[in-house]
Formats: sequence, structure tokens, C-alpha cells
Amino acid sequence: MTTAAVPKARSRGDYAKIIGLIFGVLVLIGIIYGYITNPVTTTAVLASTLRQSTPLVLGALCGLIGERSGVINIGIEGQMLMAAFIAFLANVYTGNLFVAVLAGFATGAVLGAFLAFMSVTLKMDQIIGGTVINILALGLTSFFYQTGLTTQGKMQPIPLGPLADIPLIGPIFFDNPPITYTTLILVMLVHYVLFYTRWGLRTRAVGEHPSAADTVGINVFKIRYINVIIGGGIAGLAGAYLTLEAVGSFERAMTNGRGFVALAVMIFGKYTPFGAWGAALLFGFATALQTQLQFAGQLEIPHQFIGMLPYLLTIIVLAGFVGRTRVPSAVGKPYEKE
Amino acid sequence: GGAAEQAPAEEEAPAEEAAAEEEAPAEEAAEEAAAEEEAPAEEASADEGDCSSEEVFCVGLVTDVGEIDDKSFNQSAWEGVQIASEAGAQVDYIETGDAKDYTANIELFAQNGYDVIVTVGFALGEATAQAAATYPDIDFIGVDQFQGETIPNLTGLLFPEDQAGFMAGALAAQLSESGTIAAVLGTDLVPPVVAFKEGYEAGALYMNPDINLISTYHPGGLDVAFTDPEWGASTAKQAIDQGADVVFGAGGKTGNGALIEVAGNEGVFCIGVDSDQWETVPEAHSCLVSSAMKLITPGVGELIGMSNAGEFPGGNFIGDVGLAPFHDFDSEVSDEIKSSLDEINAGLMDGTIETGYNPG
Amino acid sequence: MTTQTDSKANISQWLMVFWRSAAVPLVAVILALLVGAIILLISGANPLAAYSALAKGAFGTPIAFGRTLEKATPLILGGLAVAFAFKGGLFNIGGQGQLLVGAIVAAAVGFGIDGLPFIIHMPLALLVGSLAGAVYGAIPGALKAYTGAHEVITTIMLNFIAINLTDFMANGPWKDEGIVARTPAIAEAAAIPTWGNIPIGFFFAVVAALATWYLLYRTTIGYEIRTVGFNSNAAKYAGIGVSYTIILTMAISGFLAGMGGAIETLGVVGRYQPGFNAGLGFDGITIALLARTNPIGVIPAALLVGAMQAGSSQMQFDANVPFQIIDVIQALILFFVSADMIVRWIIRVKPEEGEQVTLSTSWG
Amino acid sequence: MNKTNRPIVLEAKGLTKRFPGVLANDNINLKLHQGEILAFLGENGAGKSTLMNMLYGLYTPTEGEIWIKGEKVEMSNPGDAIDRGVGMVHQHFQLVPVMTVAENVMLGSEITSGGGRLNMRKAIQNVRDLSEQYGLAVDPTAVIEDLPVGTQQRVEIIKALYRHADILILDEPTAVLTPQEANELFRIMNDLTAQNVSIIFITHKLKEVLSVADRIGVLRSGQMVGTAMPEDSTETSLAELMVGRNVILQVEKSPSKPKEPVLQIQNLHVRDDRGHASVEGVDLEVRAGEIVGIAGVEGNGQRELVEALTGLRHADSGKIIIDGREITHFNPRQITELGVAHIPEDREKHGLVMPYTLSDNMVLNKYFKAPYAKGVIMHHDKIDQNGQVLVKEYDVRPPNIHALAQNLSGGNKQKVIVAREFSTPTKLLVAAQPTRGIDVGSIEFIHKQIVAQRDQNVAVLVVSAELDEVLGLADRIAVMFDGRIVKILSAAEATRERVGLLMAGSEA
Ligand SMILES: Nc1ncnc2c1ncn2[C@@H]1O[C@H](COP(=O)(O)OP(=O)(O)OP(=O)(O)O)[C@@H](O)[C@H]1O
Ligand SMILES: Nc1ncnc2c1ncn2[C@@H]1O[C@H](COP(=O)(O)OP(=O)(O)OP(=O)(O)O)[C@@H](O)[C@H]1O
Ligand SMILES: [Mg+2]
Ligand SMILES: [Mg+2]
Repeated sequence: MTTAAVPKARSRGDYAKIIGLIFGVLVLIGIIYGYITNPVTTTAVLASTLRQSTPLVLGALCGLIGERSGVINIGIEGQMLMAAFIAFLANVYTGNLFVAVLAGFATGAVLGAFLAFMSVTLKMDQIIGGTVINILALGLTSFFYQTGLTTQGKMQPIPLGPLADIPLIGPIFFDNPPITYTTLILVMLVHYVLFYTRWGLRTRAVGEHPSAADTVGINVFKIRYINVIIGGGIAGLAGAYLTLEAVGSFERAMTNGRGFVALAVMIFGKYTPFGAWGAALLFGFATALQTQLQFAGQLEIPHQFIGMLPYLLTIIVLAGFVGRTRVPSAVGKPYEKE
Repeated sequence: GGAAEQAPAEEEAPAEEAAAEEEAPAEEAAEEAAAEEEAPAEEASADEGDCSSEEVFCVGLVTDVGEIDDKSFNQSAWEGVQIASEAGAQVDYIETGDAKDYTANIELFAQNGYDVIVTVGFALGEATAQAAATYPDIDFIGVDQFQGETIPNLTGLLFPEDQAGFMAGALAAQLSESGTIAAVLGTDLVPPVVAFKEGYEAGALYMNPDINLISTYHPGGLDVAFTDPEWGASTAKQAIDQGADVVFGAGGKTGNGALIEVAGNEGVFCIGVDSDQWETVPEAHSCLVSSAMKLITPGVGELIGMSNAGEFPGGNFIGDVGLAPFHDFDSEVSDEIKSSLDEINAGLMDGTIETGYNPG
Repeated sequence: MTTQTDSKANISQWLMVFWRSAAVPLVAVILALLVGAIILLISGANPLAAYSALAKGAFGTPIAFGRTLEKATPLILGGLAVAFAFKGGLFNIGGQGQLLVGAIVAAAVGFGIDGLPFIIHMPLALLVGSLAGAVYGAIPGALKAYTGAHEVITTIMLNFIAINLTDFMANGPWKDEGIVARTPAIAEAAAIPTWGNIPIGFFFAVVAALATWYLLYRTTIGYEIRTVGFNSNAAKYAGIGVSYTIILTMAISGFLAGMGGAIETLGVVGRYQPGFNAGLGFDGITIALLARTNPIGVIPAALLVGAMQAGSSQMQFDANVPFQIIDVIQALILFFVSADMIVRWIIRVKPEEGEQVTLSTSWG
Repeated sequence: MNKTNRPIVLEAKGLTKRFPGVLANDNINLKLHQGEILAFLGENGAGKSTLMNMLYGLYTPTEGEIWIKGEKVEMSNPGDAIDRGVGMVHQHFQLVPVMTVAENVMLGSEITSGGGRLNMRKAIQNVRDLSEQYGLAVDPTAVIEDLPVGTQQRVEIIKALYRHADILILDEPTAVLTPQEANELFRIMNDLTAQNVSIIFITHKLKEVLSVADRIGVLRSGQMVGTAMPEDSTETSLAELMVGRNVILQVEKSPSKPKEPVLQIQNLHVRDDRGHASVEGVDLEVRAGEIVGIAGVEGNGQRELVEALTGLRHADSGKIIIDGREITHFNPRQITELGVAHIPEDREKHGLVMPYTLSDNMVLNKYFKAPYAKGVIMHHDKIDQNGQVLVKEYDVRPPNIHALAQNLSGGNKQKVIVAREFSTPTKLLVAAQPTRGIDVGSIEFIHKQIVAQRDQNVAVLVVSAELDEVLGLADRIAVMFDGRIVKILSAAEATRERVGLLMAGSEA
């Protein structure tokens, strides 16, 4: 009896996938066409796409590791900013970029621990916890930052030998600075850990149904703490990316809302690493594209409208193809043992 | 006031010591103290003096939204004020956190009997004009504030940024081998930025009519347009990737981001803006061939001097603009380029060369 | 037993209730100031000088007090916008965008029309501005109701779009003559006056807070909004139009934010000028959380933060303490107010039944 | 037979559990012998789950000792209990809905192949073996949320067996099971005891206790009020022991006097959430003054049918007529306004707003009407009066209209809903699983109310997986199978056996 229904059962979700697929194919064709007609620009735009997406992907990974275990993290912005600042100072005073990256990671992790303390131990509302971190980071970094500190430069791209010479692909994927490579690896690593390992299974269980996990002897609090801390570290990496790889110096409030965009990217990507990566690339592409359109200067459209491109595109794709995102059931709820 | 009690506290934390310390918060803190207080440090000496009295000459500065140490116009103006403090004036500044506080911040100085008040940025124009009307005995200096009608105790310090931009453009066009040059800009909500851009493009075309110009404004609002170095950097990279070999960074910290990015790319030049950024952005030394300067510091210093001497002009006062020294690149910039720049400079002065920029 | 003892009992009860509701915030603020003082000491500044200057700048003179109220006004409305959406189970991060739209549209009505009497022009500009905010807020509502697009994403994106939109208008169609990007000044008749040093706009905000409370807890609309917020399945079962309610909630939320922007334009700035409303909408989130999404609680929360913002210049001038410190103190206050566990443990006050709020429900 | 001579595997000495304000368990002693089935009875909120949660290391006792297999144990979390061979199937299933059976089973004791990588193949194999060994018929790769509750129940048991539990605690396992599923469960329980597994079994259903238990313990408001042997107990004696008063277990009702048809369903087709046809051409009529019961194994379209009737789900085709008006495409509000009361199947999901007070919950179906509201203005004094009256009339505990629904026991939650739905003038009452998970006392009460409605000429449609309930209440019984009504019987011709067969799909 059910079989009869199946064809008609093809719901919005299904053909949204199909449209999404078509959309993807069109993008691909567009890229190839662009590459044939104007290789230099196309490569430039795509390279910029990856670059713009990097802090967003890292931020989104931070968010989803936490939320998969049931803890909302809207403090990504603050974690990034504080980490960017400390990484910058470490770079200034040690001059060792590796140490600086570690400092950034550690800073993010510490703020992660603070968030976990607030939302797991104090059972504070998780949205408040994240907001506290955002304001605190903004205040402290602006208060303690002073100019005149100069770094010993920033991380430079490391071409991966022959790979870097592959046309189109090479310059985009295989000629990047370290944190960008790390990001690409992290996307795959997080995906693997989340869906193929014991830790991932427990994390998802805790995020969906903590008492079920508890009743089989899993320590819900421990899992949440560790996830949120590691997530914080990854957000810290995003901060380090800003000061050590993208810019090479720090400025007050330099995250400029990227933490929040990362949040959007995470939900957009349906709480999956590759989804988030895709969403971030889409956003980065739109940003690079709007710059390119201004470069070209041909269009008569006022640049503010070109500037809207990334945000409009996000909304359209979200409303049109992605639709409702299933949020981990236990997210936002402190776990009460008794 | 508070600064006096504080003076000792600062002495205990000189910057060098602090730099030596390792343990993070303490060190930041000490550094902060040292840096924060360079103003009151001087102030402390003259602080006993009460500004409303005849003997004591007090100069206050109100920044535009942002910090005093912005490596940009706030900082340049403040340095101008400090010239006066070397001449014995008592100086202090207030950083504006919220645009709606302009008036209140100006009032703070006015109420305390300051003799000269410097306000930085076109955005303070309205508030400054009102204050000037309310306090006829105080001289006001409005950086980047065009004066429609003349108020005797208010002088707008203006700069023909388009001319500085024109020179920068001419330089860029001649340095470029690829025939593509770029500009990474703040936002067109700020008139001087527009002037720099228009001038830059005109100057480049003047030198090489078929030069390929790629320039872009930051897509965000005023609150981010000048404080987004990452956008500046990735935009510069995007320009370099498609052949630009000279990049003009004109947009506060956003522009600085672009300069630092260029520095990492072999054989690409960068040009700074406002002040000689050789001083403010050392990270960019490897590419910074020059800067399109508007000499705020001397301009402010000069006007304060005039006020002190009782010869305050009022109306609009046009400050100097020009290119910063080439520093390490002096050898790389050929003599014919230099001479052509001199000609252009002369032409702009006597008006035989027009930048073509005229604000509405 | 006599009425005497009754009234006694009532008073002591009343005091108890007051203590219960006020104790935690009070102690939280004190703790926050203490920690702030430590940071100030580390930075080599003098906390006492700083705080007394802060207080002076916030309450020292009638003018100062007026500015505190002026600062609190958009914070109240921004806070209400966020709090209201939370009640409907929605997280409106878009207050900033809705506020900007409200501000510029109010300006347009303010300078666009002239010859109207004050009694019509000012209210009209205020209303149209607020409605513009409502429309802008309704967009993410509709997107959520009909496509399921998560409002956290759409409101963030719409904030950016609003900035581009307003910048374009202020630097294009609605640009004042001269080189500065801003709209012309609004007509006299459109301006919200001040009463002595007291900005009338503040009273509008207070009325809005009371109205919001009444709407939420005394009307069927509020009952429906809260029901959808808590359990949309039960709402459907009860015959409530869930989609419609979601859109309505976001529209009202946007209306409040838009009103905040409109009052800024008509009562403070006198025109729309890019950059003059930066960050107001985001402060709204802090306020709403400080008030635990209670519409009435929003008022004291906004006054507290407003006072700190108003006093920050004086603090710089007298004590040479950079204004960024107030962000730090705000964060600490929010922390201690919310980490009431800690505070209650210190002062031994038990929480009341059903006191806890869970904003995070607005996530799933 | 008596197994009290066997070794004691689990013993509680003076166990006490205090919650803020509540003494949930008060000095409880119990002994569980190897291979026996010890049943626990008690009203909602009597303390059964609390006691079990302590034995399972989920709650830490306020006082008292727990001995397992001769040694005194201090358990800080369920892990400790699991290590000692204790397994528990919780009243509210502890399964992750979005995960597969295998994932749920191995969760916490995962099979990994180096580097923490999950070995799904092995896990799936293990689950297969277990379900074959105990005849549990579970597909390891199925996703939990797609499974009927009965199967989920078996997954919970596999979870315990997978952990080699030889002491098994079952907290209200049959509350959500159909008779067939329940009997299946009892067979499994017997197999297990035959293999020396000891079982504690909690239920509200006295029949079951008498048929499977070796010994019976009864809790009342936190105290052990007595133990009994099934052979010398009757349903009535147990009910009395449990509630503390004598309870009438059979529904007392006069023969029905059906009048004009109120509800007419014609060739109705409805899809389920996944878009699969679920109700396929149902025709049914309910008249004023009669109770029609729909019997059927869960998942045969009853839920979709009820949701279509009440406007929560839209019908593909066919007609629904109430009181002569076609309402097929009406929304829930329009339908309620016609005088339709609805006791929803899932009280927590549809029936109540948990963070609301009782009085707010009790106007969910009429908050917008006078006297509770005039225009958009609500009148809370009226709303509270309404609450007061209903709380008293329906004996909701605690009788505090300002208490939050989330702190009520299931029994009392259900009473709140019943009170609300019965308090408006009604033409048609649709009651889905009206007594699920509720103690005999409350059941008796709710059944009385339903019959009372009928006697006031309300047309009543009762949907229940509880065969006894349908048989006890209904004047006519419609058996639903595979989305269709396979037969309609009069109360007289409906015997347990006959209906049971029809439910199983075999034409009788
Ligand atoms: N987590 C808790 N917090 C506070 N009190 C609780 C908690 N759990 C149970 N109680 C109290 O303990 C009493 C016993 O609850 P318990 O769940 O054991 O009842 P029960 O016998 O399982 O009821 P039911 O038959 O409905 O399952 C309840 O009446 C309640 O007052
Ligand atoms: N977190 C809690 N706080 C206070 N009381 C609680 C809590 N959890 C459960 N209780 C109490 O425990 C008692 C039984 O809880 P439980 O959820 O087992 O009720 P129930 O009757 O079993 O519900 P159901 O019939 O749906 O299983 C109720 O009286 C309820 O008030
Ligand atoms: Mg129970
Ligand atoms: Mg229970």
C-alpha cells in the first residue's frame, strides 16, 4: 500500500536536492566557462573565495562541534576576536608564528571552557553565555590593545610542489598558507570523527538525547565540556588566521561580525562539516564576486547593491533550496541529572 | 583632576620594562598604562594650571568615532596638538565612542575653559559649528570640515585630497609594468576617500590613458569600512592575482590591511594614504613606495599657533598635500618619474592641471 | 486576627518579594564593578576616580541625567524587540537592521513633508518609521513561516542588507546638498522635543515597554504568541495560526526596533546620518538578556547600560580611562546577573517557582 | 511457583529518596531473587520510577543501602549498575530517535576497530544474533523514529541483553504496547527468567501482574504498603491495596440510546508524515449518545484518522461531516467551534503547554471567548475561576492552579486535559488513548467522565490500543487494520478473541 504513495511522496526536500544539484552543475559550468574565457580573473576570484571562506568554515566547525553535543555557541565572534588578539601579541613578543598559532588556539579553548562552565556547570542560558563572551572579548581587546606593536610579518603560502601547478585547481587549493590547509583537513577530520568514531557517536547522542546517553553510563557533562573546549580552540584558529595569516596585524573589533556569519553558515550547512564548507564557499564566492564586479566597474548599479550580493544570495539559496534545518534536539537545554 | 593622582601610577610602568615582562595580562596592562598616558604624562606637568585662567593655554581634541591611535587622521591631528604642548600648552583628548556624543565631548572641554578645541572629521562639522556659536571665546579647529559661511572662531582645515591622489596615481601609472593598478578604499560615505579615489584615477589616466584601473570600496557601513583589514588584504590579493602591480590603500585600517598584504608579494608596490605610512605601518616597508599625504599634523600645529598668537583666521584653511618620501625605494624610482611628478605638482599648484574632481 | 497584622504581613511579604527580585541584580552589579575595578587597577588606572567620574557623567548634572535617559531610550526599544521575539520562540538578531530602516524612513517623513503641524507631523514620522521597521522585521518572519529558513541566518543577513540600503539612500536619492552623505535635517514640526533636559522620547520608550508587557500577558494575541513560542504543536491543536503568529511576532519585534531608530532620528540626531546608529540594535540583545526577556525589566537594564554609556566621556576626561572598559563591565554584569547560582549562593536567596527563562528554545 | 528460596541477587535496605519538597521514597526494603519476576504497582507519582532509578544508579539514595549479588554497592552513575549486570528499560524510552537500532544498542559500549573507529558491521551482527537468540525480531539498521513503539520496546531490551544484564528492570513497559505486543513481551520475559535473569516489572495493569508476576510489591505515596502473591490476590484486592480505597474496575454504563448521526466519515484518505497513504477509504458514523471505539494495533492509521477529524492534518480525499456540515478542509479552530472536543494521543506534544500554569492550560480551547476574553483583552480572574472549579471537580493533584503543567505527573496531566475538553459544550468527543500510562484510580475516573458525556447525548469516538478499554467503554467497536475499518461489531458480539484476530488482520 505504501509503495503506491511513494512517487507522490517526493516532498519539497527531495526536489530541493535536485534543484540544488542543477544549481551546483550550473556553477561548475560557469566556473569552467569563466576559466576558458578569462583564466586569470577566474582563478583570482576562486582563490579569493577560498580565502574569504576560511574563517567562516573554522567558526562554523567550532559552532557545530559544540551544538552537536547540545551546547549553543553564539560566542564564536568573541572567541575569534580574543584569540586574534592574543595570537597577535604572541607573534609580537615571541616572533614565532607557530607559538602564536598555539596561543590563538589556546585562547579560544580557554574561552570555550568558560562557555562550558557557564552553560554546563552553572546551567546558565547558553545564549547568554555566548553573549557574555562576545561583549567581554570586544571590551578587553579594545581596552588593552595599543598600537605601535608590529609583528614579524605573517604566514606566507606554501605551494605543494607539482600539485600547485595544476591549472585552476593548483593555485586555488595547493598554494595556500598553513591555516588554510589546516582548515581543509579539519573539515574532513571533523566529518570523520563525528560520523565514524566512538566519540562522534557519543557526541551526537548527547546532543540529541542526553538522558539516553546518561542511562548507558556516558558522562554527558564531560562530553559537552570537551566538545565546547575543542570547538573554542578551532574558533581560536580562526582568530589566529585573521591576525597571523590574513592580515599580519591586529585591529580593534577586526572580526567585524564574521563570528555571526559563521553561525549562519553552520545552520545553513545543516550542522555538517561539508555542508558548512559549502555554505562558506558560497558566501565567500559571493563576496569575491562583488569585489570583482566593482573592479570591472562596468555595471551602472550603485556599489551598495553589488555589496548586498552575498547576503541576498544566502537568503535566496536558504529559502529556496535549503529550507528548514533540523537542530540537535537537546541543544540549548542544560542537562538535569535528577 | 583624576590625571594628577594618577601620574605616579604611570611612572611605575615604563614601556620598556613592560615589553620585557612575559606574563600576558600584567604586561598588556602595563603597556596600556604607558601608552594610554602619554597624553596625561605631559599633561601632568602642566596639570596644576587651570585652563580658564589667562596664563594657561589649553588645547583639547575630540576624535571622530574610533581611537586616538588610529594610525590615521585622529592620530595625525593629535600629533599636531602635541606640537603645541611642546610649546608649553596643556593638552588632552577625548575618544568618541558614539557619534551622538560629539557635542557632549566638545562641551567637556568648553566647560573646562579650554582655549582651543580641535575636532577631527567631517562628521563633527555640525556639532563644532554649534559649539563655536555658543562659545565665541574659544577657537575651534575642524579637520576636514568645510565652512559654508565664515565664523571668526572656527576654522575648517581642508585638504585637496584629489591632488594628493592625482600624484599617487601618476606615480602608480609610471611604476606599473603590467598596466594594471588597483585601489582598495574605505567607503564613499567619507568625502576625502572619494577625493583620493577620483584624483588617483585621474592622475593614472593622465600619465597613461589606457591604464587598467581596478578599484573597490568596502561594501560595509561606516562602522566597519575603515576597520576591516582582512577585507583589505583579501581584496588586495584578488587584485594582485589578476595582474595589479601597484596597490593604493586608502581606507584607515582597511587600507593598512591591503598594504601589509602587498608587502608579501614580490615586485608589487603599495602606496599609503593620509600620513607617511612608512612610520605608521612598518609591516609594509617592503612595498611602500610612498604615501598620498594630507599634512594634518603641521596644519593643526600651525592653526593652534595662530590662535595662541591671536591671529586665528576663521573660515576655511587649506592645508598642504603631497607625496611622502620614497624611503628605501628612492633608488627604484627613476629620475624621469621624479621629474614628471615635480611637473605635475607644479601644474596642480598653478592650476594648469585639473584633477577633474568637484564635490557636489 | 486583625487587619493590622494583615497589613503588616503584606508589607513584609511585599518587602520579601522586592528583595527576591531586586537582590540578585543589585549584588550582580556590585560584583561586576568589583571585578571591573581589578581590571582597572591592572591597567594602572584608579577605579574610584573612574567610577565617580562615570557616575558624575551619568547623573552628576541635569544635563548628564538627560543624556542617560537619551541613551537608554533606543536601548529600551532594542531590548524590547529582542525580548518580544524571544517570547514568541524567535531569536531576532536583526534589531540593528530594523532600527536602521526605521531611522531613515522616519527621517524621510521628517524632511520630505513640510507644512504639517507638530501634532500630526511628529507622530506620523514616528509611526511610519516604526512601521517600516515592522515590515523589515516581518520579512524573516515570513521566510521562517513559509520556507522554514532559520531566522538567525536571515536576520543576520538582513542587517548587512539594511546597512547597504540606508547608506545608498543617504548617499543617493535622499542625500542632503553638500558633500556629506546624510539626509536633510527633519522639519521642526517632526522633531521630538525635550522637556527641560528630559528627552520626551524616553517616555515613548517606557510606554512601549508597558504596552508590550500588556500585550504579552493580558491579551489573546500575547497568549497566542507565547503559546507558539513554547509549543507550536499545542498552538496548532488550540487552533492558533502558527505561521501567521510567527510573522506577527517578528513584525511587532521589528516595529519596536524601528521605533527605537525613529526616536533617534526625530529626537536626537535630527536627520539620518550613516554611522550615527551603529551597534544600537546589538546592544538590544544584551539588554533583553539582562532583563531576562521581561518587558518591564528592560527599563532598568537599559537605564544601567545607558548610564554607563553616558558617563564614559566624563570618565575619560577626569580619569583618563578609555571608554572600552564599560563593555567589559557590561559583560561582567550580564554574567553575574545570569549566573544567579553564584549570587544566590552568596546572599542565600531562593529562586521563585517558574522564574527561570530558557531563551535557547528559540533555537530549535 | 515460589522462587523465594533462590539466592537473592538484589536487595534494598531502607532506601529513601528526598526531592526538594517531596519524599519520593520512604525507607523501602525489597529483595529480588534469581530468576523471579517481581512486579511493582502504584499510583502515578507513588515513587516507582524513583526507586528503580536508584537501583540503576541514576539517582543517588538520600539514605539506605543497595546490595547486588551479596555485596554492598555505591553507584555514582548507571555505568556502575551496568557493570554489575543491572539493565533497565525506562518508562520514557531512552533511545536516540535519529539513530539506528545498532547505534543505539552499542552506544556507551561501542565495538571499535582501532583508533575509536566504530565497527558497525560487527555491531549489526551482534544485534542480529541477540534478536534471533531471544526471538525479538528487530532490524539493526532501522532508524528508531521509524519504528513502532512495540519494536522500540524490544530495542530497549536488546540494549540490556547486549550489556549482559541478568537483573532487568522494566518500568511501565506495557503502557504503550498493544495486547499482542504485551503478550509477546511476557513470553520474552519468561524465556529470560528461564535463563536465570531476574526481573523487576512495573505496570498499572493488574491483569498483567496477576499473569506474569512471581511476587507483587505495592507502593503508595513513597512507601511500601504491602507485598502479595499473585495466587492469593485479585485485581480488586490489588487495586484497593494500591489506591487505598475500593475501585470499580469495570466501566458501569447503561445501554446506549443512539440518536441522530453527528460524525459521518465517507471514503476518507489521509497520508502520514512521510507522505505514505495511511488512512485508505474509511467510512464511519458516530451518533449522538453512543460511544464508538476504534480498536487496532497502533500504526494502522488511527492517529492520522483522528488528526484529520480534528483538522490537524489535511485529508487527501473523502468527506468528513459533522452535524451535517462538511468540515473536511476546516482548520482546528473552526472544528472546535462546532463543538468538537479532542483528547490528543500525545499529551505532552499537543495537549499541554508545559511552562504554563494549570489555569492557563485549562483555557487553551476557549481563551479567546467570553468570559475569558472580551475582544483581545483577557480576563485572568475569570480564567483562574475556571481553573479553580475544574481542578476541584476533576481532582487534579496538586490542586494549585498556579502550578506549572510540567511538574504534574502523567496522570494529572491527563486529568487537566480531560477537564478542559469536557468543560465546553460538546457535540462530538474524540478521545485518543485517553488513559495511557495512568493508574487505575485515574482510569476509573476518566472512564466515568466519558460515559457521563455519552449520557448527555455527546457522540464519542474512543481510539485506544488498550483492547480492554475499548471493550469496556464502547457501544460499537470498529476494528481498524491497514488503514481501513475491517469490521464494526456491536458490544455484544465483540469478544476479546474475535477483536484480537481482526486487529491482527485475519478476517473473522
Ligand atoms: N526529578 C524529580 N524532581 C523532583 N521530584 C521528583 C522527581 N522525580 C520524581 N519526583 C517526585 O517523586 C514522586 C515519585 O515520582 P515517580 O516518578 O517515582 O512516580 P511513579 O511512581 O513512577 O509515577 P508513575 O506511575 O506515573 O510513573 C513524584 O510524585 C514527585 O513528586
Ligand atoms: N523535574 C521534576 N521536577 C519536579 N517534579 C518532577 C520532575 N520530574 C518528574 N516530577 C514528578 O515526578 C512524578 C512522576 O513523574 P513522571 O514523569 O514519572 O510522571 P508519570 O506519571 O510517570 O508521567 P507519565 O505518565 O507521562 O510517565 C510527577 O508527580 C512529577 O511531578
Ligand atoms: Mg514512573
Ligand atoms: Mg513516570
